[in-house]
Amino acid sequence: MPVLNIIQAVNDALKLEMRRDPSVVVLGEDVGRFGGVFRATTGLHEEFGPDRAMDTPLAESGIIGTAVGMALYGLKPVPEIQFADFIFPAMDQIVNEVAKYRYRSGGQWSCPMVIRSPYGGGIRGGHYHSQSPETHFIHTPGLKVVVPATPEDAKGLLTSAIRDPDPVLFLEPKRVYRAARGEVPEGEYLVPLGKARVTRAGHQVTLIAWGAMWHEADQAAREAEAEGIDVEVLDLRSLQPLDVEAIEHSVLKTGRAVVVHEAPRTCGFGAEISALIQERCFLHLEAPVLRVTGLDTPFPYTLENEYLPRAPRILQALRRTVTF
Amino acid sequence: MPVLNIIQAVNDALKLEMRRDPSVVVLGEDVGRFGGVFRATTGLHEEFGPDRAMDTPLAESGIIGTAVGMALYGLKPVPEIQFADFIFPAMDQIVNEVAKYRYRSGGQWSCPMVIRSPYGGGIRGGHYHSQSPETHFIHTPGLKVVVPATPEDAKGLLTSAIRDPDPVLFLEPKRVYRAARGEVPEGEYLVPLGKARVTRAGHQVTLIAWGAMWHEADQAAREAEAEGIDVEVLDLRSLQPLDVEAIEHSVLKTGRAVVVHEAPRTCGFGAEISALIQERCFLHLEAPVLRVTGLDTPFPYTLENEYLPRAPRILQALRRTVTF
Amino acid sequence: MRRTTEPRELRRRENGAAKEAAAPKAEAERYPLFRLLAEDGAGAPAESPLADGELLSLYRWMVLSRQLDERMVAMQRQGRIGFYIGAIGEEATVLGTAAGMQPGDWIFPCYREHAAALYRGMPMAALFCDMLGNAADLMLGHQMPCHEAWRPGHYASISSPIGTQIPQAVGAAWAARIKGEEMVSLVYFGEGATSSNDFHTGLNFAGVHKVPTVFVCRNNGWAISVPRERQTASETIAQKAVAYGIAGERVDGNDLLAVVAATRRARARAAAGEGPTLLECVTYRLEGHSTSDDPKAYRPVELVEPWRKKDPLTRLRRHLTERGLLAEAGDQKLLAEVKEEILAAIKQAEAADPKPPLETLIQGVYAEPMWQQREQLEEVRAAIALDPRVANPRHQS
Amino acid sequence: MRRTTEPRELRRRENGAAKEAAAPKAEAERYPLFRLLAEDGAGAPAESPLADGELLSLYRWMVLSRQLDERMVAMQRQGRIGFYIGAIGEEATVLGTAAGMQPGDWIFPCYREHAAALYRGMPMAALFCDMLGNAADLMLGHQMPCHEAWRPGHYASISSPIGTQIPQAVGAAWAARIKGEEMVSLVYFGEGATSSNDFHTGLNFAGVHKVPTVFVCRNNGWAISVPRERQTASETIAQKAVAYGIAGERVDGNDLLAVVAATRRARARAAAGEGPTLLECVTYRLEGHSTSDDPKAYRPVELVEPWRKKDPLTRLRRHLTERGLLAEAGDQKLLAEVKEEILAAIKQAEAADPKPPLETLIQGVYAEPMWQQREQLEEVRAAIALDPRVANPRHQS
Ligand SMILES: Cc1ncc(C[n+]2csc(CCOP(=O)(O)OP(=O)(O)O)c2C)c(N)n1
Ligand SMILES: Cc1ncc(C[n+]2csc(CCOP(=O)(O)OP(=O)(O)O)c2C)c(N)n1
Ligand SMILES: [Mg+2]
Ligand SMILES: [Mg+2]
Repeated sequence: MPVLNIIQAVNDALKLEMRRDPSVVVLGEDVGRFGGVFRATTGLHEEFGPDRAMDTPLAESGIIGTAVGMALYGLKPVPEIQFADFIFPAMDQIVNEVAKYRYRSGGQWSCPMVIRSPYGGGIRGGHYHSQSPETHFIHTPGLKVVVPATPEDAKGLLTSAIRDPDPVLFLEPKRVYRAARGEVPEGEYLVPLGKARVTRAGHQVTLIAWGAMWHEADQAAREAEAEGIDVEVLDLRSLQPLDVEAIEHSVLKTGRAVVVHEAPRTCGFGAEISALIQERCFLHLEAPVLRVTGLDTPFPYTLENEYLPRAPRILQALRRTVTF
Repeated sequence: MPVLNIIQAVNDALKLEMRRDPSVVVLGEDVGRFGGVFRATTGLHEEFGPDRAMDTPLAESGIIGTAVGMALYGLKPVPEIQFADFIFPAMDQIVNEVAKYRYRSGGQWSCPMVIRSPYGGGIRGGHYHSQSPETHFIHTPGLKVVVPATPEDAKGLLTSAIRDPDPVLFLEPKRVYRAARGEVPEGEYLVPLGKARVTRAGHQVTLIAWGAMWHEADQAAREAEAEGIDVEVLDLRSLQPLDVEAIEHSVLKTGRAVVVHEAPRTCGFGAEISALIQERCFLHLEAPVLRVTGLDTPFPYTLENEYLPRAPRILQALRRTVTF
Repeated sequence: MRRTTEPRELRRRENGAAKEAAAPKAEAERYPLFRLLAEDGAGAPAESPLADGELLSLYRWMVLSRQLDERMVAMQRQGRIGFYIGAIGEEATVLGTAAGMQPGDWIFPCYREHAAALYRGMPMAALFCDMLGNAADLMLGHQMPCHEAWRPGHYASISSPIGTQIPQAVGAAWAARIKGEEMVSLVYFGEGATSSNDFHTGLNFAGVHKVPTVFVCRNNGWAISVPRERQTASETIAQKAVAYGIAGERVDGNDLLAVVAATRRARARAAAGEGPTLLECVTYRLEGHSTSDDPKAYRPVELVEPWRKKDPLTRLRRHLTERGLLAEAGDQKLLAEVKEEILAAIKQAEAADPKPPLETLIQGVYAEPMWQQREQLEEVRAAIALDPRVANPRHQS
Repeated sequence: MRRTTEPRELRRRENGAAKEAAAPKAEAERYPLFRLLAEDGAGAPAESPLADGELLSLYRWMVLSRQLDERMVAMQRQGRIGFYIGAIGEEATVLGTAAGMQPGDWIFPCYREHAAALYRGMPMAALFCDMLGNAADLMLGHQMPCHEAWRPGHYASISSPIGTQIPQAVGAAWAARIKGEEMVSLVYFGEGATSSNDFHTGLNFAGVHKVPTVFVCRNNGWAISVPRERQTASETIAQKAVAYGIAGERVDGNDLLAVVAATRRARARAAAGEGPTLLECVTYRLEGHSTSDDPKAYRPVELVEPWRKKDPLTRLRRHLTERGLLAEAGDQKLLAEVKEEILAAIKQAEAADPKPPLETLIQGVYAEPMWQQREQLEEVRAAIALDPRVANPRHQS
């Protein structure tokens, strides 16, 4: 199997799906002739032409707004938002239109699309090139939210997202865009949405993460093992639909949980997971569910390592949890 | 003391603050000559003229965008968003500009303003006139989020919000805009931000709500009392800053908690409260923190009563909690 | 602080809003008002784009639209429906544009174009079920009244947020071109919506990619309480086309003939690959914004009176009479028929169960409900079983 | 599906982007390019808005801007700063507009106008501290390089999202008018930003309320990889003013004299209560978008060459020389001085501690930190105490 990074895996999935299904189109700022500022859409313009790999004017609301119309008309648009920080001009189209179109028309219409966007910090981007806005979209019924951590999942999940009948926000962990490399199956490859991945089995504490922070969680778990702490690591992969069974299953076993995310803590997805765990595993919990997260501040520039919930902080939380 | 409804109390606070401080201005769609579609700004245009009670073109992004500039220049703008459902076109200005202006300039600048907006359901408004979007803004560091439940608090909290050095989203419970009537102190009246109100003392279970749902919580608590369940009711009033001490204090006493909100459950503010309670009161909890909330769907039109977490459903949750 | 620094010109412009023929300025000259039929409907039109039968049929649609609006407002007052927003005074704009398109073209409505939904084949009873949000509502009781969708007639779903449909209409027509299909989309919006983000991006995207869309601005003079003069300083709406390098045209929106002719022109340009057109239809909102609104609070009746004289229905009726297509008796008969049709449809709609089944709470959120929706539906069902007040509007003891 | 249905004209327009003098169309004629100095700087200008001293001083600012950009790019390549975005080729636009305003006027920058910050009195070392995000950074290390703010010079805070500053500039000038103060705001943005929501609302609000703002579009031909032709179908940017009923003007952005004169005109109109102006400065982005960008991947060098010949610095230098204000020796001396000034400031900036103190993590989020920020800061502090890797870029064992 070829070894790819996440950008290459995304590109591979797009190319294969565009070959397979003529209704799949990509659009966005710089995605056409140039192939995207991260080069995720490289080669699509050449292979599929300007009608299927479209440069748009600089307006996220227009990108998503026109994508809605395309989806209604039977295309499967895969719009790119250049950085997740720049998704907010399109918020109205996403929250009030994309998410509600099927519901409000009583199922007469739907507008499935995959909104791709690099998210997250750790690349010296400051607060306008580092945000993790997943909460906004998980809190918007009608949307699905998917975040791969590895090249293999990037390909498999993106393929599934493109074939999904619902609109999906596909957040790509740009911190490990190139750094995360791995074997990726050639040709058609699907990973179902809504299934978490147990990346390490353990009995003492459940460590829940996704995207770029899964790599930190994984490292923390390895360091914890060296200290004799036996950690089960879950990579959620899809935040909505959420594999709550996998979480329950693991926590019922371990009785302890730590959840990690980059976004600010307050009302981050960690809160929801914490709430769900205590609702569903209350009598089995031996320690409070801990959250290792970004701070309730914008994402800083210089002190971004202090801000990010990286392995050393996760390790400390694991220690605190098992000794509670 | 005069008896006012919430609209009148809001109007009273605006009028007094505009008299007191010439830098306070209101702006928005229909807020000037007409006095607002809910009439909350009635009389301001007459008394203060078109320079301080301004009709704007139909663009929420422009309303907030220009308000930023006004605030930078030393005015204290109080923009109105006609319905909270229509705040999303302004999302970029709010999340990326208003919330981050002080932080990003290292405190050289700030742009305090009070964004007023009626929110919530129960008025046969369907999903475009019923949303409760507080999560989006609580999750945005740099913003404060305030929600009064009573006319008295509407006046006192709005006055404090206008004098606050930080930007505040002031969500007004339109379901009880006119129905909630009560005595309101005349003249200058402030209620500090960040202090919850214990509206009923009790020992068995803590019931947490705000805004329109506080009225439902209050009724549920009264019905519960009739059944011999002793409920302590908290009206949070301000979601950010959050009076976590009041919550802790109550739950350490009761060992049980139920939280109520209209917004969809997943990633609603109830999740954050639930997470905070189990982080801070873990060893004192005798039952899982329950959430009685809107569904993870858009807000429906016909079945809105089934959707809203009203007193009968809250009562059932109280029963479940005390018998856990 | 100075008492009033609001620009004098703004106040002047506004006060002058009633006066019709302000001295035309440069842009207004570049975008003259296209009109075929005299303002009072008298005399022969400059040109007549419609055959007699089409003309009579469209007149009937306009009468139906007016009757529909009046009946619905009455029903709202009676508490039989929750809300209504209609097109009284704007019938020629709505039906003329709808009639100027081809049947395969897609329509993206704003919220006043219910007559266009019917014109596109939506059964009237289905429309009323939407007004009622009942068990037979195609929208499953999910939306407020007046937010209908009718897919078989290529009539897209209405949403309340202003302007959102504009780029969507562009996307659909763009998609059709990509697929090699000759479809032109038409999108409705008010002059207030020209201030929205989505107006800007919709027209700009369409301009760059020469997308075949007809942008119909129903310039009815008001956005709730805000008059056009406070909405934009541009003298006309049509001239906004200049910003996007596209065609703009200003048409008398109360002149059915002119509206049909201008729409056909715009459609032909679009289909020929010559790009989109911004069509400003100058008309007037004769009534309140909706049943929630009483315009007396902000709009002097003197402003409205001149426009009542320009009622598009009266104007067309006179033309039809002069053209020998309609006699008093025939008109009465047509009116009676239309009323009958509406009453029958209301009766049919009101026969359905007023509440959609509980499952509709979670239908259409996703293609398939997720565990959250399923669990929450069961929670509500169980709660109702325990206490029927859960489902009742009034639950207070 | 058809292979390529993209409008032929779009491709044609784009391919023709290199050709300079396309047949002027209607709008371009209405918005002719205002120019005072010949393209090669030769001969006497049509008019000369600047006294000799001002002219020389602005020339020095332009040289400084160029030197600054070149030095910063070099430092980024050396890994001494993380990112840079400059104005090479656009110096006449940036400094001409800045110089055309009054000292009390407020400037709302985009992200290429660092020279305007310095012109407004920001100490150069302070600018470099922002580039470094160090302990002496006025922005407390919160922002990426090139996102400076300088309140004493009425130079607002830069943010990355495109267009947001536009309505903000309008709000500030509107506030000044309300307060009865004569302040005109100036706002910078690229031609790409004209597609943004905020461009539309900013200009529309300003038009309706006749707000004294000068909108400066640096039309540098590119928005990262997207050429102007794909950004909007309007022939000029200036004509977009028509949509808002405001003044529009097109000026040669590489002609310092013309830019100063046009800015003064626009400012005077604004101050006289005649409303805002959209000033299109036609210039060119000679280099990559930023240090993160390599334009070779999307921009043929042939497109750039003609513009190199129109370098605003060379052009002005020739004018100064012909005017007898500058000799070769003087120019060399000036260059050396400027370089020295920059190096000294860099040295000063680099002397500060590279990391701001930990407390800056929570400073400026609110006027006073709330309990969440305070608790979380302590968490991080405690975590670092336990394991210093928490604060280190590389923590992998
Ligand atoms: C984004 C948004 N903001 C505000 C509103 C409230 N609102 C509903 S209709 C309306 C006025 C619309 O005026 P116009 O576009 O001229 O259409 P008309 O009603 O005159 O047909 C407003 C402000 C809304 N629906 N959506
Ligand atoms: C809302 C938003 N979308 C996308 C971006 C990414 N981006 C940064 S600069 C840029 C191009 C801007 O072009 P233009 O406005 O012409 O300014 P220039 O860089 O040419 O000065 C883009 C797309 C952004 N910063 N903000
Ligand atoms: Mg209107
Ligand atoms: Mg540019």
